[in-house]
Amino acid sequence: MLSAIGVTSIDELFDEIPDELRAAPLEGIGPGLSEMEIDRLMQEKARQDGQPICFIGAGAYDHHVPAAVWQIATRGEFYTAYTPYQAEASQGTLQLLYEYQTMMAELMAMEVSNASLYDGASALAEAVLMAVRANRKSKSKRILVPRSLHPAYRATVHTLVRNQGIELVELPFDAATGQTDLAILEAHAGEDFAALVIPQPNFFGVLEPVDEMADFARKNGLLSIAVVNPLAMAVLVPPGEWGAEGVDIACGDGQPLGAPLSSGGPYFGFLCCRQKYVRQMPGRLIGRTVDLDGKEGFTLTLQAREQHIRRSKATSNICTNQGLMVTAATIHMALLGAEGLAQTAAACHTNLDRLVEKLTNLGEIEPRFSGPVFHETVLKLPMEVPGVLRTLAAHNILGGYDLQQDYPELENCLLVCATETRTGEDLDKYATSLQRVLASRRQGACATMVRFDP
Amino acid sequence: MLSAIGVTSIDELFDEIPDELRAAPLEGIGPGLSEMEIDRLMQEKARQDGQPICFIGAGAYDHHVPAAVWQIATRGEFYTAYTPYQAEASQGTLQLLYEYQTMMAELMAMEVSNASLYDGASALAEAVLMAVRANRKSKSKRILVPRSLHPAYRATVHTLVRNQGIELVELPFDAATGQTDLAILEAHAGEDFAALVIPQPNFFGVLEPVDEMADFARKNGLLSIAVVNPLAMAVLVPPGEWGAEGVDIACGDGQPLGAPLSSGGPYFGFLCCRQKYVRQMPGRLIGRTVDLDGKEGFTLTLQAREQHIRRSKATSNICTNQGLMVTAATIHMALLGAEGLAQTAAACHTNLDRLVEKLTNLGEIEPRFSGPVFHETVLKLPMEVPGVLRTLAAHNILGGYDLQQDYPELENCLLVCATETRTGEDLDKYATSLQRVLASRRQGACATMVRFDP
Amino acid sequence: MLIFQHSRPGRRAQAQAPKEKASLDGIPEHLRRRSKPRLPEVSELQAVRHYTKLSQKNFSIDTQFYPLGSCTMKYNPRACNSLAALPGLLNRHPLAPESHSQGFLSAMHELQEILKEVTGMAAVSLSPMAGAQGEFAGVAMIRAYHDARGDTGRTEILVPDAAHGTNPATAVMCGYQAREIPTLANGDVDLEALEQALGPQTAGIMLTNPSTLGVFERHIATIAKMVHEAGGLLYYDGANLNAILGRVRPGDMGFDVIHMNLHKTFSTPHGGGGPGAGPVGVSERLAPYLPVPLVAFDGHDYRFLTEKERPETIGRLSAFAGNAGILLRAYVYAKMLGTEGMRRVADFSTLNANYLMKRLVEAGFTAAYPERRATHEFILTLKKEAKELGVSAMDFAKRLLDYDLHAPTTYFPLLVPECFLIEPTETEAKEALDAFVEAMVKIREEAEREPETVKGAPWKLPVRRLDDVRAARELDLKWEPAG
Amino acid sequence: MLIFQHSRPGRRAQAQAPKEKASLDGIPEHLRRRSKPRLPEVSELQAVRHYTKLSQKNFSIDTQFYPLGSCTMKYNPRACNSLAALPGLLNRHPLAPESHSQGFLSAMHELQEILKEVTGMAAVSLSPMAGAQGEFAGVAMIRAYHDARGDTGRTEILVPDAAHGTNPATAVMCGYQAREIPTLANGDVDLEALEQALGPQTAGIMLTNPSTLGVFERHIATIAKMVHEAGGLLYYDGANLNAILGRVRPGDMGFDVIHMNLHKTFSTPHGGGGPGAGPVGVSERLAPYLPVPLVAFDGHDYRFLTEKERPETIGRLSAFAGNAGILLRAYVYAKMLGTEGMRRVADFSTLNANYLMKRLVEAGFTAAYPERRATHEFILTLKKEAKELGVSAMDFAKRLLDYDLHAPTTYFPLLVPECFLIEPTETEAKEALDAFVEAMVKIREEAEREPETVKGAPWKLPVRRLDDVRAARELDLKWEPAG
Ligand SMILES: Cc1ncc(COP(=O)(O)O)c(C=O)c1O
Ligand SMILES: Cc1ncc(COP(=O)(O)O)c(C=O)c1O
Repeated sequence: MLSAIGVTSIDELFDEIPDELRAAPLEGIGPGLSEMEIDRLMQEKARQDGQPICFIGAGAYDHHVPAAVWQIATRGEFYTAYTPYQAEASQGTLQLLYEYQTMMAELMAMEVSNASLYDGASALAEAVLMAVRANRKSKSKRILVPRSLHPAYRATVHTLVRNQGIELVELPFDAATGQTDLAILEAHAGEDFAALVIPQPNFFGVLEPVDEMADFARKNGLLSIAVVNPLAMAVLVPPGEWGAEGVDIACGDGQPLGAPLSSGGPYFGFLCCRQKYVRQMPGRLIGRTVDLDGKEGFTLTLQAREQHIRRSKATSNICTNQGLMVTAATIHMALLGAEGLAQTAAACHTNLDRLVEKLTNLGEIEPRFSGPVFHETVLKLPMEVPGVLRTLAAHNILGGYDLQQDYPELENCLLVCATETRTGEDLDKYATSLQRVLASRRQGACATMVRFDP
Repeated sequence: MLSAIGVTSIDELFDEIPDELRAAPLEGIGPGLSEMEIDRLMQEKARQDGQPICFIGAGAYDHHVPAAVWQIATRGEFYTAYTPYQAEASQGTLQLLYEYQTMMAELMAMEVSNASLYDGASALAEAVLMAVRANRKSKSKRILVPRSLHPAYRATVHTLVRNQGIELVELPFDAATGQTDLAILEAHAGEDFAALVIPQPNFFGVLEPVDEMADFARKNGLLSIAVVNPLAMAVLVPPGEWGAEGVDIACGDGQPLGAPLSSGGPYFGFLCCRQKYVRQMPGRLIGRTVDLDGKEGFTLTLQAREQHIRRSKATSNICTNQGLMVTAATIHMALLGAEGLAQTAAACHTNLDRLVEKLTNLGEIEPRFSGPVFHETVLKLPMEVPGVLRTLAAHNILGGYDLQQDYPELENCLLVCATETRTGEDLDKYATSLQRVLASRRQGACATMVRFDP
Repeated sequence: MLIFQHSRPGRRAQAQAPKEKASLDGIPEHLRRRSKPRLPEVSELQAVRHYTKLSQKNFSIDTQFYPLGSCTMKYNPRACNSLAALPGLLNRHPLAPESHSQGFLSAMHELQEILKEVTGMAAVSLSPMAGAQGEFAGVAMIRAYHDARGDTGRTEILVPDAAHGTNPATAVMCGYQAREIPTLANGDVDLEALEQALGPQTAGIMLTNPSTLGVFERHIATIAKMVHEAGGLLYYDGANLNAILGRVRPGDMGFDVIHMNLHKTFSTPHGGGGPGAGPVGVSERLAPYLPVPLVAFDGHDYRFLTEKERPETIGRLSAFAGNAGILLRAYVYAKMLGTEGMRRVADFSTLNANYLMKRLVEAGFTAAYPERRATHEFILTLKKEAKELGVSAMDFAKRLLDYDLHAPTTYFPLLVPECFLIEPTETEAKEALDAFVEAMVKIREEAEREPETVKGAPWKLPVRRLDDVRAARELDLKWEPAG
Repeated sequence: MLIFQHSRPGRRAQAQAPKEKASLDGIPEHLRRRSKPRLPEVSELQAVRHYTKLSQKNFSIDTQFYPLGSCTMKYNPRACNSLAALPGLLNRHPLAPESHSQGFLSAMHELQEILKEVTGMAAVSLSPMAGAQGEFAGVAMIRAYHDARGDTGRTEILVPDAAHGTNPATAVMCGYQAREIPTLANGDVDLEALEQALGPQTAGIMLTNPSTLGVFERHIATIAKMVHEAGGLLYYDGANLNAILGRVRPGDMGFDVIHMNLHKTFSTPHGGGGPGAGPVGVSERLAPYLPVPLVAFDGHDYRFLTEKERPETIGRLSAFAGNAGILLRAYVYAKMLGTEGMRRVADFSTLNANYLMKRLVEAGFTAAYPERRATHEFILTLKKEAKELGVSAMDFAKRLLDYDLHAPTTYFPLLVPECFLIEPTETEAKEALDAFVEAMVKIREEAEREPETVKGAPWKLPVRRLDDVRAARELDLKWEPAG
């Protein structure tokens, strides 16, 4: 090949690189490993992290994923294809994405869905940017955001929108119910905001008064943005039906639909909206059309919204999205159907009920909020949470999420979740261990940082 | 559908079954589990069996299998296809099998390979039956079988051939070298036998004098049947080159070519032979041919040897074989190539050398045989093997195979193996644990049945 | 293009060989390989691409309706594959001690129990590696039984003319002669002929019920009585149990021994030809002869029983314990079915077969046994089409492929002319059955209008009809480099 | 056929829902869903068959040569997938405590170190979820840097006209104006135009080197000097590092911040559009602003650093720690490469591109920068063919599909007319490159002889050329049941 090119060494091919810039060998990396060696290394790392029994939710949920989902999603033709720029050579991915858009719009009861964004938090940021662009009635760049929204979502949105001068205004929650305080919301009536964010359930697992909130937005010229758990929408009223006319934009994280926990990603963000806002949407859209013979086919459409065509005037800079996760989610939804999703959601909910019963039966623990919850809830412990969690971890139980780190006002509050994959045995184990922890901590034993020994 | 059929209930479809034969409900089975439930159950069972460090070989070897092998072999199109009866709709499987036949013939240096039999032991039985049919020079149904051949292979052959009046005559091994005793073999010269079986390596890991044995067979009118480890053939002289003219039939177990240990199966048996015996072969054969347009294609051929055509006159009753395992083996061989297989074989051999050195350095342990070995060897311990193995198992080490159970004459003898997947650390752990076991057992500690606690 | 044609000297998949230095110390020169085998030398990408593309040339259950009679091409649940491949199970050495085997052995023991329950037999051995090996084990046990009683004059195994080829072949492998029993026009065994065939030379009979004619043998009780009275034993070829699970049990029908194809009824994958698993079940009197190993449970621990504990065994059939990984898949499947699911298999496989038969008959095709219920499968005879239109069952079969439907089993059983043995299985939806009927009707129309379209089929597959005669005459069984 | 068209009321995949009784106790009626979403109701077989068959309609690296410039479609080692999916890693909750995270965190930490080494930057954050988000993070850090110094008058980001669309779009998302800088006919940046554009309003410049024109910007040192002197910072779009790994490092070229597309250079799968991972690396002065979380190691334990420990951070970009599973794949890949492998990537990607360019030029095609070395990619301009034969780059692209080859990137960069941006990648064999040349030559012959064959292409794919105009005009973005 070198002689065909007309050079005598590979080095010659790099002769346009100025000498003084040439890199020294990359010593820090070490010799390449064979597949067998890296296999061993990764096995070792996986073993180190153990397989604790997990009662943390907080935005990522341990659901059963049918074996078929990933066996198909990792088929080379899905796994190693690029973004479907050549539509004719990508009908598999394109049709699947069109099916996904249909399913997601159905689940949300919305008119249109895009083909994914990065994750739930960044999808919300895109929704906020979109709302600011789309809201013709408002000149404001201010957004009403409940404090009950996932703190990491609030932080992410802040990072992603502040450079465009957008401001997030916090809506407090009612200390008793855990729901957004409607009285305070109402007090904002008449002020100029671009949008209102409505989480369902909120970070505490509490169900928000979504009808009232959506109606408030509509009446006051704000666009409404729902942020929801998609699995919950199998049993809860979907955003498209909130209030009198539904919300304008719905988004969230698709993780509960087939994505393994995987340390937080890859998941995928979904985004739905009213048809009339479709040209303001970020991300890819797949449309059904026909070929030269009039045969049905699928293609990327409305690309003029996107950076590769519109460049600095695009609706977003997003290019690569989370296609493979959407592939999995689509297969997942097809396998479970509406019925299966609803059953799963109900099973999670029931499991949480059981757990709460077991834990409150210990006598010293109480639900913190009175609002109705779905699938996740806040418990008030009789002592500081971090120490309890550490000791539970030493028993290989991840007991939940310490809320006080984000909400100083929620002293000794623990956010717990029990998905359908937690067994009765798991719940018992949690209750028994917690009982022991409470007892021993009452006796003043002191918790130290435990190193889990797998 | 019922009304289309013209019945009113499913029960009616079973009305030809006499009443008195109708089964009561199958109470013993229990309610069906969801995928999530069976998932938990199997996880639990898998956990129970742990992941010990394994130094057992004895016919099944823990090799690294490239990740690509099974990701491709389990693609639905390979995994869920039937035997390629409709050739035009099975070119994937058929071409792969043709490639497999080529690779296997190359590895064995033989003229023809079939498309697989069940496993190595039953393949040998088929080879014996084939030899009896094919050997026109001999009227005998007696077969010479070295005692150094895998005991389970001898037992399997016995089961499968004895009803046809075939008799296995044992050839003893030399107590010093562990090789088949050539003097005793020579003493059989002139007697009528149908075939001689030649293992390489033999059950002890010892290399047999294959040239002499093959030549003995040829000179005395016996067909020669090689039973080999296919990975070993990447570095050892292959059966097609033994003696002056190579062997007549070569067979063995394909497990080292991509099959996980999996409790003993599925593996696959391979069988190669001289072209002139091809019509006596059991099992499927794939041939290259052309289609109506003269285009290359592949199809099952010489089916007249098989039960579905020839019925009671078939060369064997085999129908379903081990196709999927052959699929994996073919991909495995393509990925490793001759060079990769040879490197793997050498790495195993070197690992064994290191292990033997470490163990003999303990002072009380010696190699039992003086013959050259490949990749597996027999050690003599200063005490009874079963107790030692039990204690090692409690340390999560499977220390080898107790030879005395099959060879009473090999007192305190242990068959050990260390494949390329055992690390230096693994070897050290074995040596250290064994040292402790030896020391404590010298002090008379008594071994009890340990239940491994994962 | 063959993988060998992608090969270039020195090319290789870098990551796929151990990196450590290794040598062949101690191995004498004359035993070392002198020339490298001509295996392909390709990159990992080339191998992956080659075999991925090859796979796409296959029909399979995962891609096509596959109504191959007697082969039971039903859906293979994906979980069976992934759960059998859990590391603790996948990496278990066959000779691992019981301390490290309780998980695996407990699954095997429970599978034995489940198979006893569904077949109504007294004991089960899981070791046969496919149906044919199960048959071998079964007939070998029949022989062992007679031998143990000193009843050595029995030299014949009776086999209906419709039987699967493995049955007579097995009889011969066990040292018996196979004697054919004819079938009546209604699909039942000819009892008179049976009567005449029975005698002191009869070791036993091999039957399958439902038979390979797709009908239930109604006189099975009578047959059992007749054979037993003649001193013979009854062998049940349980390759396809779909139609009877939870409905009728071979043990209750009077059979002494049975094999089951777990790769059919219990939905383990066929893998383009295998592996399978062919456990055998027996009545009390044959139990001592079961092939080893068996799995026993003493209330605490599970363990293998081998030749030592089972001195009368016919012996072992494989080096270890059979196709364990396949048995695990069947176990997972059986557990997912449970009692109700077993019955559903029978109900839906029978429903689908009867529906498809009815629709085909209504569409003008000829059922071989029109008076009979279909079981899990049924037979169409295309002799009318062959005669009137000049297109054979083979032509229909090849043309079906163009319609993206796998062909049914053709020309088996041999006694039915131009036959299609059709088994839709319980996992197919009604629409798949309807699509099949529609394709059959269209092909018949094509045969009337443009017969060459049918006779020249397939047209849309990777190759057109292949020259089998040339394949057998000019044997080309392996690739050789040109020149 | 859409999955919805397989759906029948009440049908379902039995095994795929929890069996236990569950209720929605405590959830008020008015919050409960009233009508079921119209998701498909299909059996597991139907879903598996449908999506398996759909997958077969895709081109992919595993099945085709895919020389899509700038997209780096190289082989994704299969081990990366299976090792990232080991249970301990796959099931790790993102908020698991450090006690249960040392395995994962240690891999992430080492990946940070590896990326520092290959880019020559002082610190790395792994959190951006794709290239564009990495760009966002990078430009946001540039902004944070200026802001922290009170240097708030900088409103412009300079971007070469050949830049990827994400660059100007990113600048705008960060509140900047994007200003274009022209490229010279030789592919280098127009230094005079740059000089004119620079000023106190300049926040920075976004470059990629090798540029998306497939050439190495030779005056990078000068550019760095100019921009720095104007008070601006240099952003390196490291989407494609293939050509420079181990050869030259962005840090050494004077860049202040870089993002890398691990789904390109580090071979994580593209999955039909993602997910990716776009870590950012920075020089010392931008380090305080890196997005969180970061992974720190204190000699004993690994742990996450968040807003608390990193008060000057631009913040977080996702709810958790980015596309962790993709990062694990990249880690596995990097470890398999090692020092030598990194260099091999540069060598072979460059060799393949130069070979392919040379052969195409010899075959009569026109390179856009014929005097220049190709890097990992190069540009062909088909304007001569368009003019003389009337077939566009798009026609060539579509016709290539019929030859079972994926098309190169077309019409990007926009400044080259009728362009093909061709990136063969380092994992393709010479024969694949030769096959591409051969197909291009044949297509040109077809264009001469029978242009309709080329203009009407593709012919052999699941669909022919699609009507994009109609797709945009008659928007059909989701399926609705007929009626
Ligand atoms: C009726 C019948 N009996 C026996 C067999 C043989 O089973 P196997 O192929 O597993 O050896 C089959 C399968 O082909 C069969 O259908
Ligand atoms: C040069 C260049 N920059 C930026 C990007 C954007 O990266 P991503 O698609 O990961 O957001 C790409 C990829 O398409 C690219 O090729």
